Amino acid sequence: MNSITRPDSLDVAGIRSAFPILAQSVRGKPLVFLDSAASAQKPRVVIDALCRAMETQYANVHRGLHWMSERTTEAYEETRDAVAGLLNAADRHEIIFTRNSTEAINLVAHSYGRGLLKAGDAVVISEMEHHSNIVPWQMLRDDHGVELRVIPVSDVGELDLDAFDACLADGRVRLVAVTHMSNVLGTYTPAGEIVTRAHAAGALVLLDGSQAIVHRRVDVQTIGCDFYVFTGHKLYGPTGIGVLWGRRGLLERMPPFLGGGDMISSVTMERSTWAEVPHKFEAGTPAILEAIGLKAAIGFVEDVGYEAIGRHEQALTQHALARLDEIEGLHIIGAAPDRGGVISFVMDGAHAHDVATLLDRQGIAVRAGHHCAEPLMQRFGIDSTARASFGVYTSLEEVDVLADTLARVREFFK
Amino acid sequence: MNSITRPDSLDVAGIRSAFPILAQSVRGKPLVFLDSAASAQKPRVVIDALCRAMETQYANVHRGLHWMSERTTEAYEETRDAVAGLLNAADRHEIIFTRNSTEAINLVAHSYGRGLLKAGDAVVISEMEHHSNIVPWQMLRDDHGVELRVIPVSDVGELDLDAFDACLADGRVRLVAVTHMSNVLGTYTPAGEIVTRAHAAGALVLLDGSQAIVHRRVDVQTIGCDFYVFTGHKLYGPTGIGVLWGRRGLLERMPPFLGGGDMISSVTMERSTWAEVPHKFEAGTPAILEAIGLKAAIGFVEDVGYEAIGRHEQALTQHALARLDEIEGLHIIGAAPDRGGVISFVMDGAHAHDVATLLDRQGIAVRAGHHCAEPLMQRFGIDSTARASFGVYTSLEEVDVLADTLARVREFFK
Amino acid sequence: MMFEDLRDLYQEVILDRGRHPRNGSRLAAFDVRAKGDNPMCGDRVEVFVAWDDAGKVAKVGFEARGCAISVASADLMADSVAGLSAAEVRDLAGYFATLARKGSADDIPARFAAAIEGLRALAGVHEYPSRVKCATLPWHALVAALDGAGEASSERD
Amino acid sequence: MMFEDLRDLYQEVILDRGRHPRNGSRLAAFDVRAKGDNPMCGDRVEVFVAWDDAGKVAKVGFEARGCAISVASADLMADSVAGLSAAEVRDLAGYFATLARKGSADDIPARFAAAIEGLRALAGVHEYPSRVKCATLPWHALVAALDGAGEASSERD
Ligand SMILES: Cc1ncc(COP(=O)(O)O)c(C=O)c1O
Ligand SMILES: Cc1ncc(COP(=O)(O)O)c(C=O)c1O
Repeated sequence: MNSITRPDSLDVAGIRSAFPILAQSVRGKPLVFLDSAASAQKPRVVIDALCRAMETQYANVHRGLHWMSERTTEAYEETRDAVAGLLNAADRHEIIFTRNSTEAINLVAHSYGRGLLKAGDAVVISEMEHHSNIVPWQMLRDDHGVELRVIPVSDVGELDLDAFDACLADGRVRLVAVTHMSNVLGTYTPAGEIVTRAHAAGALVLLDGSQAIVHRRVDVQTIGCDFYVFTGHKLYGPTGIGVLWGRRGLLERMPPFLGGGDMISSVTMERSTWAEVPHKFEAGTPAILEAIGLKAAIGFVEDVGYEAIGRHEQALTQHALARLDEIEGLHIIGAAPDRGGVISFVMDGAHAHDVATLLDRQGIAVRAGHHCAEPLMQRFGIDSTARASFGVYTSLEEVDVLADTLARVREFFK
Repeated sequence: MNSITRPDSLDVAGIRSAFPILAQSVRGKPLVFLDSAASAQKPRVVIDALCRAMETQYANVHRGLHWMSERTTEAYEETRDAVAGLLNAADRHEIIFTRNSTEAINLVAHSYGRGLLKAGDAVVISEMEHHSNIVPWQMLRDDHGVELRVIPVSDVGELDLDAFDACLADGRVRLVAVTHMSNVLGTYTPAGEIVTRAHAAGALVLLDGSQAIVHRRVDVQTIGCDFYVFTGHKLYGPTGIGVLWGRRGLLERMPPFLGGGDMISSVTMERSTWAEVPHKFEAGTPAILEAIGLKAAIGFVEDVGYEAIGRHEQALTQHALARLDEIEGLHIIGAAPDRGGVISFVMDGAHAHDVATLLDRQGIAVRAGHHCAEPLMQRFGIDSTARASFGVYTSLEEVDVLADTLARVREFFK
Repeated sequence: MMFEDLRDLYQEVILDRGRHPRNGSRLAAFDVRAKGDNPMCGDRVEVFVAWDDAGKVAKVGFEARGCAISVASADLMADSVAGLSAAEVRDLAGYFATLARKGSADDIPARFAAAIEGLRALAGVHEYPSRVKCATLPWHALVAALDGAGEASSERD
Repeated sequence: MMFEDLRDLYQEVILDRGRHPRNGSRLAAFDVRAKGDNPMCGDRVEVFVAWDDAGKVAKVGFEARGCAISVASADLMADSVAGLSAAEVRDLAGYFATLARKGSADDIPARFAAAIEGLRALAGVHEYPSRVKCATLPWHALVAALDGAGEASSERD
């Protein structure tokens, strides 16, 4: 069989030992967790940060004049600094905490979309978006009369940039909202190029970084985009916290989205006024503990380093593509040159669910279904795929276990 | 000085030992945490539930065909059952997870308010609401032409029910959204009576149970309300999770609020269809770990028992009212007969912030400010209060420490 | 053999029916029909029912996109309900749901003995909670067709 | 004494100025004014400035609802800026912000020596992060008045 095909710059064993769950077995087999694109496992530092906060330093934030509240507010606000650093944001006030990417996109669709767009304006998305970057814009279209345009995807799984230009041509597009990395194909989109073309046509750009930021350093100032969103739980952080970054001037012009405590400047029954950004967009008690956990997760990622993460991901991906390609009857969906550690495939004679169940029986966790990307499924004429996705803790050996087992799955269904 | 005035039915020492943070000292003094109405501390079982999930059993929910995802989905959905049990909901599908109370109220204001109300309909709130139950309705008023009416508060700090009847008289009120317990005055509102009058006038009732559910058993079927909201972090659970309960038929008629993954039935670029409740209202990856923590918190509360919690709260409150009343120059705001463990006061010659800072120096955490209830401050002609609030772990001795220290604070500023 | 322990789930008849369903087509003439879908995984099925003159099921056909389990389940279902009244189909659907969730179903009336025998091949799904819906989806659609509902969705919970 | 360690924060001058501010009223005639508020705690202040013929501050008055720290700070501020130009007031506001946040401020130009002396009583707030804003709020309002902004808000962070 197999072979480790590339030198690996990462101390994968060391990293694995930082993730307690990886020592579990499933159905009597060692867990091989290849579903990180759905949600990543959590390193010890994140678990500890959450526990320590609850054990030693917790109170509600922003409103307390006592020690516990002051310290907890500091910890919460330090996460804002950490995220600003992670994204190289110009200003910490540009970081808004949400529940997840989905809420971040909805915030923009409501506040920017309903607040600043007019009927007849157009929004552009693409055929490879996650439902979370489709449905909010459909709702905006249906409620608010904004036109929705779609960049098609080529056979190799890239955005069709000529078609994108055509979308932009009439100058009515005000916002382009596209993924920075496909959660199905693994394709990275040419963010800088998209921004250049969109800006030239007078449109802003929102990038859905839910997948991209897990694998690559993101510099919003270099990319030049206007909004960037990501979700904590895929970046080795807790659930319940996501991030919207937006240019400060833009955020300041946008009306608030949710109303309530913490987002106001003053309230009378007749009229309320809003706090400054980012607080204007953070109504109610925020995900305090989750922010503390997210800071630890960012620290973890920065300690490993995006350089090493990227090299490791490329090694895994190239190895996996090569190994899966050897399997007769298995077809990988998408073949973009610039792609990362998310691989979708179908198998002749076996539905993706059946493939997933057989793998699960061997302790291997992959996802099967439409991956919240039905339009992309339709584009490729399929109804589902099986998807293996890699994290910083994924080893080449695990990729081999996957490939070897898939070969047997193929036998089983032949 | 002091004296324990009542027998206490609760093993407070035992309960305190379940909260690791209570062993901390602050500024060299033992922590006396009297800010539980802002956010409660977390018992060991909640901390452990979160850690154990991250260490042994975690993946994204609902979409996985593998063991980790199936088990995590089960755990997440079990919390829905636990919440349905806690509220005595008729149907587990009536439980929707949100980030907090604030988001739950905003969900109703958007989905029910913008979806099912028309310009000219009226919504009733009260003068003792938290900003989270004011601002969303103001935004609805301003965006959607719904009239906003306000039930005034009497001098003792109760809702003026005659004025409430007057609000309802013209039959245009479609929704009454009021608190079940004031976070400033500690007053419990007469929920059953409010429901009877509102329903007779053809209006639905939303109760903001953020404070009430911490101290009293809530049975939504007995109360007869139509929506109930609460927030996990005040009920000894994690941040990042709240609950909206609504009658199933009502939820089914309401359009979705946020769009994205997990809330759809099918997506094409032309048109999407929605999943059934509750999923229709839960877009994106939910607060999975937080739900797991919330289940542990509910288990903790049920183990202690609402009976015992209520008795303990009454003992603390009566004792505190008596002790604070002895302090010359200290004035308690509100004197409703049906009230619980939240006490706001002002002190002659000392601003609430200064009071809070002096208490903090002695390790005593109270809140000072407008408590996100500016209209109520205006009603009482003040700009802020200091507020002591009690949890299941609060002891009579701590109340005495507060009272003794406040007497010295009064001296300091005299 | 690597997947020996999966033979309970993927019995020969399942693999066979999943690959080559006997009833896997739209009926040329039918009286009622309904679609079913499982939004979480994308399984879709459409079920067509023709009544006989006595008001019993004459024939069931279906079109499905889905896994071996869901296709085999639809196919075995179509066999099992021939000759039953609408009320009987509803009852049988209930017994089948129990079988799929629990692995067995008690107190099945004698008149369903033959029908349930043909469905037992699917009992193995009960060990795979997320696959139970694959097996029950066609039944949801069938009952929706009888109810005139036109659509059914396999819930997540 | 129980609160002995708070004497750094609540010096006699603070308690006195907090209770009986010398400048705590609206000016009968003023040239610019601005409001400041701290949304988190409800402190409010309105500052009024009258210029002299040379374009320097003739007098500052204020109306405040707030804690001892914020009222005392507003009152001491009013004293400290008399005779300064708008540019000097801005500079002094910067030094004061550092003093409040850090407990001391270096390299203060000699021309501010007297002014800063009067403000040092507030240096104790630096140990109480949430109270720093109480001390700086009147200064934010003053600078907003000079900028013609009309409103200032004391940020939470
Ligand atoms: C009565 C009341 N309603 C609503 C809220 C808002 O809760 P959250 O901030 O968790 O959304 C609170 C607490 O802050 C409250 O006390
Ligand atoms: C590309 C992409 N966008 C958006 C999302 C939504 O993230 P979340 O569910 O955390 O909101 C995901 C993951 O589910 C994703 O992969």
